[in-house]
Amino acid sequence: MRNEWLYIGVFLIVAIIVPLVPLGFAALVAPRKPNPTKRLTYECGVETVGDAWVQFKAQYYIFALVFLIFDVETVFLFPWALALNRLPMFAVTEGAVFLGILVAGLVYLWRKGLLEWQ
Amino acid sequence: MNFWNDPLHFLAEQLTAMLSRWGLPTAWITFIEFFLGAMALIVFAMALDIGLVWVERKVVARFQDRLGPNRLGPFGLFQPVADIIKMVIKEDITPATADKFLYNLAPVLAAVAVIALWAILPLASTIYGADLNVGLLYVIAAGALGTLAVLIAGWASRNKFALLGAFRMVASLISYEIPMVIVLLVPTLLAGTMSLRGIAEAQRSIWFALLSPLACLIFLISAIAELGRAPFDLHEAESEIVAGYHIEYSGMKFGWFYAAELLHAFTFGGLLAILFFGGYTGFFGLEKLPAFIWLDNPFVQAAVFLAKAMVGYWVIMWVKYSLPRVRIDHLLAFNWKFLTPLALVVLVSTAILHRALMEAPRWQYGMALWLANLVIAWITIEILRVQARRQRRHQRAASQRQQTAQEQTV
Amino acid sequence: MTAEQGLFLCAAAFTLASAVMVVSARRLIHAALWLIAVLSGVAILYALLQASFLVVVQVVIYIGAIAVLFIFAIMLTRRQTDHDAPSRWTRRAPAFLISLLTLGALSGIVLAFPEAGRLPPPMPPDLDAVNALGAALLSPTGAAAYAGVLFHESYVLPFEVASVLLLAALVGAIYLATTERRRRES
Amino acid sequence: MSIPLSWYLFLAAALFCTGLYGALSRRNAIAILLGVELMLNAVNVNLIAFWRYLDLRPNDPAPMNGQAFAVIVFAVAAAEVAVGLALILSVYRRRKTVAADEVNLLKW
Repeated sequence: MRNEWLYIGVFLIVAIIVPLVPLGFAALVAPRKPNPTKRLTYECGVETVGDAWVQFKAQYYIFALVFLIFDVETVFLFPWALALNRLPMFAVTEGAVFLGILVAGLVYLWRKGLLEWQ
Repeated sequence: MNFWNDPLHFLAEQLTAMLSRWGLPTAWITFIEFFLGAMALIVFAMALDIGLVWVERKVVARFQDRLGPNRLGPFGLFQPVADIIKMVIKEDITPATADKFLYNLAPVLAAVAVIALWAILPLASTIYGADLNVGLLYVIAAGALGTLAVLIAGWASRNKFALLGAFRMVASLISYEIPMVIVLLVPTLLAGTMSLRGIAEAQRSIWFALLSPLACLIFLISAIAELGRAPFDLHEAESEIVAGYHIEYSGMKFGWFYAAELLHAFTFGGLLAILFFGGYTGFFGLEKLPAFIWLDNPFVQAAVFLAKAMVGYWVIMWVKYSLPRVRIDHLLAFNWKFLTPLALVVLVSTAILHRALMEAPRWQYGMALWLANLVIAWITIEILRVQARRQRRHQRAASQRQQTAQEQTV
Repeated sequence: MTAEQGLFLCAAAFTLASAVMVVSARRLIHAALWLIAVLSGVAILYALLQASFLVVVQVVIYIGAIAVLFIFAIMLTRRQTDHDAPSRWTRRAPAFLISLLTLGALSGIVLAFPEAGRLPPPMPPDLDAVNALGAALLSPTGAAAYAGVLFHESYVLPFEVASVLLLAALVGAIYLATTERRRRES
Repeated sequence: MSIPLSWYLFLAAALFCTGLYGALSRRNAIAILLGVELMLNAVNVNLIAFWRYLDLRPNDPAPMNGQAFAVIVFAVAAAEVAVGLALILSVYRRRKTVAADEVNLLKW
């Protein structure tokens, strides 16, 4: 198991270096003539109004929240799915109860109309 | 052990023998071998990526009734080379207000998130980087890195379009990750392992796509959403937000986003092949016959795998170039109100049947799983039909009311 | 010094340096991104400890979900949180003192801990950790067998309670995060 | 196989104290939560280190106490972040501030 993670570590280092090679090459050969107009924020030729880091819809946050909770629960199910072969039928029920509680959350969101994009 | 049966280990052994003759310590030998192994895989993936540029351009041209690149070399085969040269010698414009370090980090991170998948992709039973026992979760983890790259790109560009595109992309990425994770539990259950190689090996007798066609379909849909390809490419809706989160990127930095997207699509074609279509296996036991033993050769297996991955990639392209873009409310509603509940039902039914029929004869087990999927699909379609009919009736009633109201005012 | 020790020291230095940046970065979004660096450093430590499942879960849940939620929250409260004004030294000095004292106390405990110098036992060769974890989380009576051995521990109740906790968190957080107008509409 | 347990414990202690400093010294409520995350991670490092060094015994092939604890900590951390950030957003919406010392709704 150790060697596999070591390999993945080496792999990730190489994977970081490989994209840097053409980028570095481009930095060497590509022309570089910046001027203030060129470096403006691109908004199709219209001049930028206000800060670009705008405040966005709170709804995105709600979806991130729901995602977090569901993500944790589904990741928990992986050990369950693996151990199922060795465990009694009762374990399936446990998993189903676990999933049922998850579904209760989904039903709550649905009933509250929070899955609706506004 | 010879080269034709186990090329990687054969080469590794030769190398070990050679290096230890030179008197290098074992730790160094391991490191050099890992480095070379990683390098070989990544170079292969990159070469494939360059080829994919040609495939993508040619296929989209045919879908749109055009010829596509046909000037440079036979069938325009050298077009990607010209593309790369163009990308490299283009001026790289960084907006003055951008957050420099993060701005430069994002394209690299996007590329790494995709290349990282190749570390665990088994090309053949003996050709693979690492046989990780948590392979499926590793796939999801790499996806998390991709999400991060999008978010960083959108934020660091300091552009309203970029930020909006990034948020749309992240919203669809994280939403569709839920049905994907749920559906990944199905091959885990059926194979009893999370290692990609183990899952491919478990399908020597029957493909999981036949045992659980619904899971396969849900995986395909959520994979397309994970890739951010049409019809789920809201983040780069040209008519609304120009080019999405990579609007401020030019030259090779944009090139990496583009290359990463193509390789990502192909890699997901490969994952689809491994998880549901047997991966590098695929002769249903024919390879056990003495006359066909050569079918189990790693090079044949790798060819089979790449062919299957290419078919998966082609399906993803087919969807992309045939369907119009969906609206964001439809995108999210489709995920949370349809795909996620369906995936949960498929998972629970698979878990129950799998556990109950584990000791039953294989054909009963297979039939039961397949029929359960069929029944679920039928019930789903019925529910959808009833729902659609009700919706139509509502709409008709509403429009009639409107009409009578108008007539009264007239 | 062996290669493994070198790896550990690199990972530890990276983690701690990033942690210092998390608590000192002025711009909150940078602090959140440094937190991601800390989280990946901790993932490397898990890999060194050979807890594969925890490595991927760390990346999937912490980096993929929790950190993204943080970034979203920071962007939602942007008007205020672009720059966290440095707090007065009357606040920072006691905080520094308290954490230093805590560090001293914890180090003292570690030094007094008789097993502190222990080296890791060899991993059981055929241990399928995720499978065993599943059995530990789900075996109802503590008698489910993994590799034919009785389990002493059973975490069924925490496992199910965790899902109730997450449901409660979901409902509570959604209630807090939505406005009253929105709630009344639905 | 050459790292003593104490290395991990010292690292976790340092990480914990860094988080503690962040949680105590920051004014911004979100930054305080970032500090709390550091502390939770330090706890998890400890749990996994104890699992690796003390839980695994030759005669008992699959003890998973440490990992099971860590997994539950993950769930708790997720719940804590979800509710914590939602609270901050709720306060922000009413008071237009996320500075912890300016929030005094519970004064009376």
